[in-house]
Amino acid sequence: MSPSNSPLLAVSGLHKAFGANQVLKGIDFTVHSGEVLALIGPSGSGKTTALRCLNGLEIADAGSVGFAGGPEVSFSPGMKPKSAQILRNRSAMVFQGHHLFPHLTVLQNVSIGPIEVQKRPKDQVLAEAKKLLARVGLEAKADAYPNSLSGGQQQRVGIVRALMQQPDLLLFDEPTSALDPELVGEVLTVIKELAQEGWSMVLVTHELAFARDVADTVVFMDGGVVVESGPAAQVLGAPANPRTRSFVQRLLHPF
Amino acid sequence: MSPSNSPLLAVSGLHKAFGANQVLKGIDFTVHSGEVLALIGPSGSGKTTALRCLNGLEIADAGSVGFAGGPEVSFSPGMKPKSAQILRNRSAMVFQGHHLFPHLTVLQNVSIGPIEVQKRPKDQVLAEAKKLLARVGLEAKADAYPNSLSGGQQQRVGIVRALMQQPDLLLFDEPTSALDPELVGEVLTVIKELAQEGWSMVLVTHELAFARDVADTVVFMDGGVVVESGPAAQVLGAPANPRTRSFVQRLLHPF
Amino acid sequence: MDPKWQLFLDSLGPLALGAITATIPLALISMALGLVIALLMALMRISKNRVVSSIARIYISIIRGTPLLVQLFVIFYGMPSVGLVIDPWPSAIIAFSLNIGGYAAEIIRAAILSVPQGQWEAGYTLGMSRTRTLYRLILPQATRVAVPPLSNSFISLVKDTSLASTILVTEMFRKAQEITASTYEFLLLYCEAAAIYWVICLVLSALQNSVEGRLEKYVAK
Amino acid sequence: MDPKWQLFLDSLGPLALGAITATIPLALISMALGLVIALLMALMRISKNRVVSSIARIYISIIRGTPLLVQLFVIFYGMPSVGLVIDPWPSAIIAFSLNIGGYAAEIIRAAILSVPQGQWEAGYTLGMSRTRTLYRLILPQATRVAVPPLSNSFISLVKDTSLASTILVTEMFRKAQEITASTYEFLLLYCEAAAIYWVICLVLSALQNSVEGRLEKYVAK
Amino acid sequence: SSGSPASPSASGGATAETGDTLKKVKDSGVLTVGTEGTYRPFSYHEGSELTGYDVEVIEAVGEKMGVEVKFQETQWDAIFAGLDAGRFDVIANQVSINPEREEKYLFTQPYTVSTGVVVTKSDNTDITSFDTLKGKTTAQSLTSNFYETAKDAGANVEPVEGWAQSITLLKQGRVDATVNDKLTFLDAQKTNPDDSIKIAAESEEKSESAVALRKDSTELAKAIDTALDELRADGELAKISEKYFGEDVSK
Ligand SMILES: Nc1ncnc2c1ncn2[C@@H]1O[C@H](COP(=O)(O)OP(=O)(O)OP(=O)(O)O)[C@@H](O)[C@H]1O
Ligand SMILES: Nc1ncnc2c1ncn2[C@@H]1O[C@H](COP(=O)(O)OP(=O)(O)OP(=O)(O)O)[C@@H](O)[C@H]1O
Ligand SMILES: [Mg+2]
Ligand SMILES: [Mg+2]
Repeated sequence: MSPSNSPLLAVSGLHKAFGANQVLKGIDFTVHSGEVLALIGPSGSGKTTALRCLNGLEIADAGSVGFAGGPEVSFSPGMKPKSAQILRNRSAMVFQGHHLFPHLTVLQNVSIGPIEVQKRPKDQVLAEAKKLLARVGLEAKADAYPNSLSGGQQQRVGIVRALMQQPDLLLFDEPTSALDPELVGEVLTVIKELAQEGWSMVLVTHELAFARDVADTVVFMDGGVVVESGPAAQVLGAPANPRTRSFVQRLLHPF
Repeated sequence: MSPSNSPLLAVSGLHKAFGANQVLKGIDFTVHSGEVLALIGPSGSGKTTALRCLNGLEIADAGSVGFAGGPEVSFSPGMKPKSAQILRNRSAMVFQGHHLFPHLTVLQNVSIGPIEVQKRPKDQVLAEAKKLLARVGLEAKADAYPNSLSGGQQQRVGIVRALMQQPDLLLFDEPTSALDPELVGEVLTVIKELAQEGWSMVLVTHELAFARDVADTVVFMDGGVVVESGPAAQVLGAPANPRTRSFVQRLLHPF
Repeated sequence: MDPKWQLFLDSLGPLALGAITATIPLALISMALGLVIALLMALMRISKNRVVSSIARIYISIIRGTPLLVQLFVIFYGMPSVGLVIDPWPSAIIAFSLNIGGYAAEIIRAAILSVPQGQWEAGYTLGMSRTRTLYRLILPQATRVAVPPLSNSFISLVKDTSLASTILVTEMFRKAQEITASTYEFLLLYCEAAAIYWVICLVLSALQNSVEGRLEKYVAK
Repeated sequence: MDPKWQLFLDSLGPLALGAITATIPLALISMALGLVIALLMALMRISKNRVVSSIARIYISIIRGTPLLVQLFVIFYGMPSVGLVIDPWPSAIIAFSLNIGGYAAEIIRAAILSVPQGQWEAGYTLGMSRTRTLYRLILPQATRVAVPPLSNSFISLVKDTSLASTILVTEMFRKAQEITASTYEFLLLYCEAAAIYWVICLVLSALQNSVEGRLEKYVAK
Repeated sequence: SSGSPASPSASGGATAETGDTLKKVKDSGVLTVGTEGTYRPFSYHEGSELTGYDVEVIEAVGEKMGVEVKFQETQWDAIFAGLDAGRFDVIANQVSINPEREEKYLFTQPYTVSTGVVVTKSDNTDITSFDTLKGKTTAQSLTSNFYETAKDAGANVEPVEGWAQSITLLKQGRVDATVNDKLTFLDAQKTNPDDSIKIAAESEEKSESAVALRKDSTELAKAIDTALDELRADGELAKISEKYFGEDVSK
């Protein structure tokens, strides 16, 4: 996958504090169309917070998030959450805990956004939903409720829900960390296929082996700054920074 | 570690059903003194249930659990839970979700059993507790409450609580599966050290790499029966049974 | 036949009639209106606007902190002094609705807060507004959490309707008092009324269980 | 000075005295005894013995399904017919305690059930008995969960003590009625009593918040 | 201790209604009457029908005045408040005339004259007069006239809701006596003959009950007085009284 020259997403100078806790201290990176970027780093380093800023779920204190062809959002303190909402037209989020709606069927879960918010024609949306559910092996579960699914199935529905938004960029926040080890594979496989199909994505993950396999670029964050970034093979295989090195070591060889 | 000839623990013919769900269909294995036995298998195969029977937390429908030098407990339907309690004098359990007592300090958590149940002298118990806490790197946390600890620290306290019981056998039920990936290492390291010191243990785990490293024996369960068991290197490296092979493959190479 | 037993049987009809024509409709109507008020107050209470949320907080505090009897009296006997003469039934319904509004507001608020924050965010990330998220995603899930405490409130309300007798509404308890007045058997009559309340409550509890069962799927697991 | 205002001021003393000498002690004593009954009933209710748990279930159902007024009357006016003549104060305390016992039993039961099953098992695996686990491990954690609903029950109880006036206990509300009887200013007096109830409730709510804060560490996270 | 009421004049008048009540009654053709509906034999229910001596008297008054009588039932606690608030035009519920009430309300001529009686258990021998109530415990309805009577006699008064509770307490031995209207006692004995209680003493002075109105309803009061006069004259009042008490208690 070869990133083009003008980036799909440009993130620059993101700052964010929760009270006295300065979580992001100036985060910059870009994602080109078709690129898979893995965001890694210790717990509490601000990965989730950064990802949420890309989707307008979190309002940064400073910095900007810009998509090719617009919108570009420049954050400022006291900014209205509304102003960041336009970012949601370009990217879609897959949460760690899937956050499916328990009172809606699988089909309703994945089609409620396109039908009620994007106001796309219902027939068309449902047809597309069924196609995508089949694509992740869940055609038989369209009318089931989320609670009756396994964790891996739930997460795959979460991915379909994001795809149904027809985003330019997929955002994943540790999509497999809440899963039984055996169920991790089925979700990673779907993500890998999406990457191979050319989807652009930002993937927060602790599965370093997976990142090495599917990511083009790896960004290592620690203490609210980007410590190191570069091609996956280099950052994970031969980290330049000692903090990166120790982190990668700890995850790949825990004992 | 070379297992002696007369086993420390002999489990034979364990059966257990929950309603119509026959979870254990005749489980047999032995643990020799100083042996580390890893119990692996798909979710729902009955690993936790089997482990709980060893500790008398679950009353099996049939079969027996016997410790060298007694007690031996033969399960029968309608048996009083009390009759299995004596098993708790021989083994100690470390839970997946640690289950520390949130209203007690770390020191109280690890000493409440020896002081209130085993009626050992308080001074002696507290001194031992402090020694063991220091041993897992938590001497500074003796007076902290569990909620203020990280997941890895909580699980290490859980291990100390089990050690304080002075058991002959340690039981671990997926001790790291609820932890942040980065915190897994600190707990596995403690377990590995205990194994090296010669503790006998039964370890339910999904961390196959770890099992290969520390376990003497691996028992693979599926659908309530032991499908394959043997030396760790053989079961994990060259599984004989196709079900074992597919399971091991799925966990070691998820995508 | 024992005359007490005879009186018991004779009274059953009038009491049941009072329950059917007054106690139950009064409770049902007040509960329905009260839930509307409660929802409004719960939303005001979780609003980020300090003034709005303070108004709701004070309202809830007063309703919960003062006796229902006084609330009834203020509306029925007190309002005329500001020129508002309200008939007994409307007075009772207003008072009970306002009362349920205060109690249920806290229940609904807690239920809304019990829905995981992630559900809000999942709605937002689909492009939904706060309002749409609330109505399409949060409230349906909050309902399941709110049903048990709300039906407790409803059960209390059924019994509290007896206070309406003090403002001229002839409901079941008032019927019991009337019969007492001519027979002097107040203990028998009150116990008989209590038994009918109990039956109503048992029926309501059974209903609650079935509603809860049906809402079971609404809970995130 | 406006005579109503004068009456308000003149009544403040007697009402406050009524609150301090009757309303508050009545509520406190009944709450304490009620909690003991409630704990017992909650434990019976979760017992595996069918008979024991049924007894508790019926008790709770009757208490919650019938009006408190009737419960008071049965104890005060009804017990003498089986040879038990109980004085007003003890009658009131018995009735209120039994009443709180029923309501709080459900709260305590829910709180016990809300403590994760793993806490019981952690106790068992240390060799503790069911009883020791309950007292040393489960109840301390359940307390934190039970405090908010229990203090709601207590607040209701404070207001409900006004019913004691019907069985000859002279508490605050009775005082208000006595003053009303000679001045006919019942709306003013009732509102004044309501205001005092409100103040008591505000104080109790503040206490609740501080207790909750202190119990915060008891919650598993 | 018939202490003077704390606010003699403040709210005696109508809060909501001013002007001539009579005109309003005549214009609407309806006289609204407040009554308890739970005070036998004066105002109570027979089946679902409101009936009783006071009820029939005021209905007869309405007939003489050519207006329809509509009843509003309310408990005694709130009955004067209902009158103040204009919820009804008059009270017909054995309101006995006393100086305190006269300061705040207007009364018509009395239509019941009765006496207070001390009721005790039949085997009681130490209560023989109102004076012997001193130091004894009596059960009284807080809002009735006899509350003050018993207090003035030096009794410890336990306030209760009504006759039924008073008698229950008396029979349970929790109080020594109850002071009440003789007519109530007679009616209770008629309904529920009970020889375990008796009249131990009867008061010298008569208590008189009348229709109570707001202070500003002078015209209406006159009209009712006129109607009562007519009812006396044609024997109607006596007839109603005979029906309930077997004698004429209207004078
Ligand atoms: N809404 C919030 N309010 C206050 N603090 C917050 C909030 N969200 C995150 N934080 C804090 O910000 C810091 C970074 O959190 P974040 O979730 O972004 O880290 P992370 O890198 O995603 O960690 P993990 O690997 O554990 O998911 C943490 O210290 C966290 O406590
Ligand atoms: N207390 C119980 N009541 C009813 N069914 C139970 C109970 N405990 C376990 N089961 C059922 O028994 C089966 C085996 O459960 P168990 O927890 O032993 O599996 P496991 O191998 O430990 O799985 P995992 O890897 O997910 O922990 C499952 O189907 C489970 O639903
Ligand atoms: Mg995160
Ligand atoms: Mg398990």
